[in-house]
Amino acid sequence: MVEEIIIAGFGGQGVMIMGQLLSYAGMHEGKNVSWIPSYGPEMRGGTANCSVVISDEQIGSPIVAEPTTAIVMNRPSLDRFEPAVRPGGLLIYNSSLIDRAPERTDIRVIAVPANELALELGSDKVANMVVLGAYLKATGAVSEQAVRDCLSEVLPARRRELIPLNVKALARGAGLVS
Amino acid sequence: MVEEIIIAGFGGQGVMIMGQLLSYAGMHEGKNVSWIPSYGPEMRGGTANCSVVISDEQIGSPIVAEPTTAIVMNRPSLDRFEPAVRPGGLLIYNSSLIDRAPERTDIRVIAVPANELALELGSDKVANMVVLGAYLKATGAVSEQAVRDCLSEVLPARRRELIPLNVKALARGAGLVS
Amino acid sequence: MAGRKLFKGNEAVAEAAVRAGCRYFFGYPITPQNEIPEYMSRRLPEVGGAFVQAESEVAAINMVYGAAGTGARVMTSSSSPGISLKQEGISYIAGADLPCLIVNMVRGGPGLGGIAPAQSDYFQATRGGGHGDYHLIVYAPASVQEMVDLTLGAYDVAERYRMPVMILGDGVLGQMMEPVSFPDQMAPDRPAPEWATRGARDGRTPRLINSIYLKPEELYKHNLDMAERFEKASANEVRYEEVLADDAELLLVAYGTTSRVCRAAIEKLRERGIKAGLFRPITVSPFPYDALSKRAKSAKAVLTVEMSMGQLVDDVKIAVAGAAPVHFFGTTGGVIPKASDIAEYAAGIVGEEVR
Amino acid sequence: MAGRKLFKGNEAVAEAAVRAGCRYFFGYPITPQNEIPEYMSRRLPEVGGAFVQAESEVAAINMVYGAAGTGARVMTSSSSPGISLKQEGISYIAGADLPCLIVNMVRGGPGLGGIAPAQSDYFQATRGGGHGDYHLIVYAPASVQEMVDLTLGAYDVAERYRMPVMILGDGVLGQMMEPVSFPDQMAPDRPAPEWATRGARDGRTPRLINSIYLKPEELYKHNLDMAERFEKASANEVRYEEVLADDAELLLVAYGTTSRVCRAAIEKLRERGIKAGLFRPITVSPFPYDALSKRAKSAKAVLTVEMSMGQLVDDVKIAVAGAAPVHFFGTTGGVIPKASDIAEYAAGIVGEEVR
Amino acid sequence: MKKVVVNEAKCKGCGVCVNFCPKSALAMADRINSKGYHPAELANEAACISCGICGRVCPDAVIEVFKP
Amino acid sequence: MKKVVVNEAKCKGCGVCVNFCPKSALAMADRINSKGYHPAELANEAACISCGICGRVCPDAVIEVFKP
Amino acid sequence: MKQVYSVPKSLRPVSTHYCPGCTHGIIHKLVAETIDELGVRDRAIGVASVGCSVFSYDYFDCDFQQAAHGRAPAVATGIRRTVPDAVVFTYQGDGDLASIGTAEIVHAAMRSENITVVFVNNAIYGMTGGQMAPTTMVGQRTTTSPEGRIKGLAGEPIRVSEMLATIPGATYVARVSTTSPAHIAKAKRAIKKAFEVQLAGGGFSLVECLSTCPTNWGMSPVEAMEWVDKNMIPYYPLGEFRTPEGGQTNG
Amino acid sequence: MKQVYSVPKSLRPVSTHYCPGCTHGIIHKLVAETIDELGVRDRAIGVASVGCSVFSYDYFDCDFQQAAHGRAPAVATGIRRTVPDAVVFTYQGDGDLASIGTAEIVHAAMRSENITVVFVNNAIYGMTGGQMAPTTMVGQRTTTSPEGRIKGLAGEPIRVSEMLATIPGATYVARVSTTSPAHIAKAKRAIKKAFEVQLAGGGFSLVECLSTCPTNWGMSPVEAMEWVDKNMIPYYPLGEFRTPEGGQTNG
Ligand SMILES: Cc1ncc(C[n+]2csc(CCOP(=O)(O)OP(=O)(O)O)c2C)c(N)n1
Ligand SMILES: Cc1ncc(C[n+]2csc(CCOP(=O)(O)OP(=O)(O)O)c2C)c(N)n1
Ligand code: SF4
Ligand code: SF4
Ligand code: SF4
Ligand code: SF4
Ligand code: SF4
Ligand code: SF4
Ligand SMILES: [Mg+2]
Ligand SMILES: [Mg+2]
Repeated sequence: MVEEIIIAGFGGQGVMIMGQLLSYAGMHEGKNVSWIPSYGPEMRGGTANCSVVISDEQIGSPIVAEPTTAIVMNRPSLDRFEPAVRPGGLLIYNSSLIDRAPERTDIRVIAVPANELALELGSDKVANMVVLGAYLKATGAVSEQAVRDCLSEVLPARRRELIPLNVKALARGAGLVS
Repeated sequence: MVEEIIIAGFGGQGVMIMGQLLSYAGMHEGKNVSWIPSYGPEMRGGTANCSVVISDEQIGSPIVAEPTTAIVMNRPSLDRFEPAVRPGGLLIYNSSLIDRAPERTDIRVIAVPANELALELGSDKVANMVVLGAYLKATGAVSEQAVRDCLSEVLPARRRELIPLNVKALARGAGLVS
Repeated sequence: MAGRKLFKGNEAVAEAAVRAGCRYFFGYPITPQNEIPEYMSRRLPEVGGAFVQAESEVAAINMVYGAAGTGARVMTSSSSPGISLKQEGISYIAGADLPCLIVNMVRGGPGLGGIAPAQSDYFQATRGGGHGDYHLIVYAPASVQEMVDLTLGAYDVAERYRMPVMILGDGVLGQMMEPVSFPDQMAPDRPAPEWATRGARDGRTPRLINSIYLKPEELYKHNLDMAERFEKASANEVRYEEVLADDAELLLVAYGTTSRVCRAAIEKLRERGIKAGLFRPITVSPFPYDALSKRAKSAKAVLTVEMSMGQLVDDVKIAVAGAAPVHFFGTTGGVIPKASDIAEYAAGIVGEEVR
Repeated sequence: MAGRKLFKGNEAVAEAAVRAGCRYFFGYPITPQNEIPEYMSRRLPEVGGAFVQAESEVAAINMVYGAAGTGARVMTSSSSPGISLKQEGISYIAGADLPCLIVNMVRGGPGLGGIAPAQSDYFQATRGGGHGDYHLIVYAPASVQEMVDLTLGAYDVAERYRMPVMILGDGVLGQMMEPVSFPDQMAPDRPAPEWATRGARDGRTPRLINSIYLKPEELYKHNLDMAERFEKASANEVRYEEVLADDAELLLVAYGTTSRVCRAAIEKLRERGIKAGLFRPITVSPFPYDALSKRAKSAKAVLTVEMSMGQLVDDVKIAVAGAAPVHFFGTTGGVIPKASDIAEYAAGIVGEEVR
Repeated sequence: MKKVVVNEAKCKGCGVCVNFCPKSALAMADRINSKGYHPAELANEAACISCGICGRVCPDAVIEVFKP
Repeated sequence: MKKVVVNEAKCKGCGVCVNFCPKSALAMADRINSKGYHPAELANEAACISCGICGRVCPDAVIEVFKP
Repeated sequence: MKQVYSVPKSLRPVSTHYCPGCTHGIIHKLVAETIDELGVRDRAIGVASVGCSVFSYDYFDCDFQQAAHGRAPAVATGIRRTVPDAVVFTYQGDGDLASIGTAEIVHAAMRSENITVVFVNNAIYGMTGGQMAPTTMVGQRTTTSPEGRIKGLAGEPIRVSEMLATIPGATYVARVSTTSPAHIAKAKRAIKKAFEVQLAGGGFSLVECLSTCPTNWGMSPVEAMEWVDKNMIPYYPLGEFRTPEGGQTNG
Repeated sequence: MKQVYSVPKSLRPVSTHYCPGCTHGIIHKLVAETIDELGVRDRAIGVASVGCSVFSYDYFDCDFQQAAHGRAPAVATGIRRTVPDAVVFTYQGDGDLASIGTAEIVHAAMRSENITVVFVNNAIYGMTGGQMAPTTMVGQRTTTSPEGRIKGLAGEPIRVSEMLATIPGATYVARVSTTSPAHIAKAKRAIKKAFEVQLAGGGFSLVECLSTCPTNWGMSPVEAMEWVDKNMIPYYPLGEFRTPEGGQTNG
């Protein structure tokens, strides 16, 4: 199995951490992984994305041009990455912030009202985890347990107390996907 | 005719000006000329030399490796350039300052007691002109008149009053050569 | 080797340098390699070394000169504009026969350019952006683990040939995370080399670190000596990798990040029935001319792929020497070529020349 | 053209620049080119221009950037270590599409090296010692008169292609005196170019001189545009000279000072009955690949001669592309090769390969 | 027209204007602009003395101030 | 031994020692050394007070001074 | 209604890329107001440096050149010498001016180049993500001084204005702050005076503006302003260090 | 007979390439005497710069590195950080230190690198044949200021010691002359004190030595010394500009 994922959104939406979590979890499951960030010029705000490859085999190219999955957290990212998804691939979008529906019909599309759901759980800071939960459930790229185990590795020390909330958010997202 | 000359000595002995005079004179006679200086690291003192080519044809290489004439004003220059002179060529040396006779037998050798002769004329500053006079007479590379005409072009303004003395020195040197 | 850890390329190269004995880092911030100085500012004090943020890249490389001259294992890192500023200093370090480690995480140029990954400093790295006849040993890793492995050996190589070693990465290699393993042990302490200037103690004759030779004959001799050492490095240190090259009719040549995209392109080409293979120089200086020359003889066409307007292609042409047509596919300015575009272009060549 | 005058190469290039319209000089002293700034410090005030001795080569090249950005005809000169320091700035000037004139009177390197003439900055000049995908137009004159002639046209070329022009000389060319003639007239005044930043007067939109393109696609586009302009220069501006090349079985390739020694060597070879000829690139960037490639086809062997450990030889190999064996004869560190040594070496090759 | 006109779309919600308003006439709005920031707004126009301070301190040149 | 020993071969004939000798005990010699310079010499040893100044001012470390 | 504060015309009506509350924006406005008030927009040539203000050319509505890191004073010199009636100013950060560009600023001052330098001292390298600058306070944590700047290793911060004030050619040198309405008003006066010195042909003028970097300092914009007042101003006293009249009002 | 003046041991018994009467030689002797007296020859590491003193490594009998033009303080920093008990000094001309190397000297002072800088100010570029230096006097003719340095174009000369004395890390800064026995004696004390500061771990020390260049000034050695006294000392006052004790004795 090779999963090639692009995760994109505003700076501050936690897209880099989503990718790192996936990578750590993949590595702990004995898979080959790679994670590549891409930033705009802004120090704060602006858009950012990361590419993650999770593979049972050695990874040829860590560069993701045609993702098997694109996770988009805001409108500009949807506009940019929807066309790139590989036919038959997956597109997950944050329907809380994105005001249009995807147009592709040759791919699977999952809408996650991430900010609303996260706020329901207590903080919209975990919107990214809700989306990640949905992704994990939809693809099984890595196990939710592996991701949970990696939370403490990835979150900065000052946010460790939020781990239970993150775990809840993952589950909430997973619950969305049948 | 192609004359390829190397003129070498201590900094301060006026070897650069000898070369420049030859070049100007050659140019004014309608010949092709080139002049290349070579300095040591010292600002004052140290050794220096220049290469001059005077030719009726277009000059191929201005670099002189095997001079037709070497003019050496001090001992280190004799040691360095005596072996380089082309067989059949000419070596002129300042016997006032050089304590050994040249060894080559396949070339023409002219000894010029330049400092003594120059002092006789009034200043050892024109030792170089005595040697140059000898060279002109020996080779006819350019005419003595042409060199005289160029003195004012080459001498720095503050030394223009020395032109008559220089002219005398040229003649004195010429007088040495039969 | 301990277990695998997920490391950013920049931090991995820094940690690898420390394990290889690097104790001194002199550098100046520039994207996309800031994690290297940042990591070193935390790490070196832990191992009894020193981190100095220099006032500029010019100062940094000259601090490297001074520290390398004392026999220390020392490092600097930067990205394209900063590496340009270091050219005089690199020329001095090479001219003074000093070993050291220089990392360039290349970004798009020229000028201020951009901060996205590029390979447009290939000429500068392999041809000497500085003045004079000198060479660096330049490694072009293609993964974080390879960056670690090459860095671990870099000082030994630099000291063996007494010339700087450069790791030529790019924004992707510096920023990406991949699992890596490091050796458990630090490189053992070694005595100061016999040319190091650390004070003329115990009555030994004073030593000199120098690159000036005012007598042309002496500079000539020194340069010949440098060239001889580089010749030796060419004989012993050249490294490359071949992928499906044995039967390749179309030989792709690429290094670093681009070589990984080429792997994907080759897969696509093979799926389409085109016998494509990859020749990947790992040392881009000394360049594996002989190996590529040999390999090119069995290919019908060669395709150089790089993130630049065409620089590696010169070395490929020199190696191939007319044995096969040399094609070029490049992207520049921070654009990473797509495997599908490479495959498409390659298929076009095959249409023309291989079939 | 007025009558011939005996001029030092350095002063001749300076005067030629003034005749070509140069009014601003920014530089820093370094041997063997000091006569250029010294001449300019006297000459430019006479013609209403300005001479600034900068605090360093780095500052000088950035002053050139600023002045060139206002559309002025501007110049700097230096020698090897100083040119290394200018690499970042040159990359910026190229990246900002600015015309200017840069003179490098090459001395022996690397490092502080020596002050004698050398050709060991060929790679730096032709491959871009700075970072990123850019090119300079580089002239390699072989006489003082040619230095004058090329300089007289340099600004027109630089402005046509909007890229810096470099005169690649050496210590011999800078220091030697030869008779030269200059045009009587100064280049006519020209209006400021339409991209120059001189203040957004009369309501025009503000302009920007810039080399940053943070979006990779935009930098890519800009670099393609630069490459296209260099392509055009390659089509229109390539210059070379051939001497006795028509029937040459042994083709010498050399530029600048070395090419003149090669003339003497060829004479010696012809005297010995060996059909030797010379191919002399005048533009070393763009390099006359096509012309040399064509010429090499009728030769049995090619011999590159240069005052370096082998740099021009790369371009010769690329051009010859296996059509004939490419040999190399080099001296470095300030040693000028002897015509007799070249002839001897060449005769050896002929023994092996031509006969 | 209000005494203080905030170009909401450009506001980065930094709060500097609110901090320096001598009359506490400004506040951050609950709504979010297209950039994702809560813009400043003139919450208490009556209190505003049109001193212009908010305009002068705003780093993003977002505020214009008028005097009736 | 003289009070002032000049290493003639190294002397560059600059005249600095002569200038600063408080007793005018030094002078430039007529002879020329192998470098082509007229070296300094202790022309008037009796006048010399062994003050050491000439040694200290000589840029070429050519002079050593002794006191009887 | 009468407009009592309006946005300066020499500033383009675009959004900047600066972080929320970053005082680079305030300084931009002051420079633009000065250009407006002196009526020199059509002969102003700005020189942008490398740092967070690299894109300042997009914000000012006048001719611009973008200079290599630290070299803005050299670029400005090139412009100055070729366009005699231009109004030339550089806009430089503290990494740019006080670190890599030290030689260029010192020598522009020495030559008394008739240019105006707007020097933004935020005690950090903003654009590259918060590394230590020469102006970083002792004890201040940055990404390359993780334990805080250590005096024994990295020295004490450099006071650029005081240093440049020793140079005869530095005609006008002042340090201002941007952290309160009163400071901003003074800053405006200093910047305007600096441009006026240039317009009068007086030579080199420089205004050092203490500025915030909320993002890399890890503070809210208002906290960051308070931090300047509390920590920076005591070490970096405000005032005029040299004036054309010879006066000095710092302390 | 008792020897009252002997040539310092840390100086090799070779002929230098300096021009007759050039005071570089005097300064070499003072540095060598200091090394002798402090007994640190075997842990001294000198850094030669680019200028007439480039070959100083041939004259001092201790370990040396030759640094790129202007970068001696950076090279010294590299040495300093790697050999803790070394005695590290640079020997730099005014072109080297005050022009191209401005950033390096300022920042070595800022970091208070524990090194000693011997700064030879002869108001000219000696080695390259007499071009204008930043320290060249207004009106002084050089090969690049053929009409004399013009204040309006090239500014007034830079006073390095005064400038560096504003930097907290510059522990000891003094200016001395080499143009009379009395000046030389004071110069010796300053150089020794500078080394002593380093030996005590006190940080950055620098001694600016006014020096002659008879060759490029076109004067006899003695005339050149008089020219320093008459023209340079009034502009470049002698004295201590910073001492570890905080004192200052210039004026
Ligand atoms: C030669 C070179 N070195 C380094 C950099 C990277 N760089 C970009 S901005 C910057 C620092 C900017 O800091 P500062 O000048 O203080 O401006 P701020 O962002 O804080 O406003 C650096 C080091 C570069 N672009 N070029
Ligand atoms: C990068 C570089 N630029 C320029 C030079 C040429 N250069 C050699 S010495 C020198 C000036 C030396 O002057 P100074 O430092 O005052 O020393 P002095 O000779 O007067 O003692 C210069 C510019 C060089 N070697 N390297
Ligand atoms: S104008 Fe003055 S009072 Fe009114 S909102 Fe702004 S700051 Fe407050
Ligand atoms: S100061 Fe400006 S940007 Fe900040 S909140 Fe107020 S209006 Fe918005
Ligand atoms: S020791 Fe004193 S008195 Fe004697 S010669 Fe020397 S300077 Fe003159
Ligand atoms: S000072 Fe020294 S070099 Fe000069 S004349 Fe006297 S002894 Fe000779
Ligand atoms: S990083 Fe700092 S200096 Fe840069 S824009 Fe953000 S707050 Fe301002
Ligand atoms: S050129 Fe000047 S500084 Fe250099 S050695 Fe000669 S006199 Fe001394
Ligand atoms: Mg800053
Ligand atoms: Mg000097």
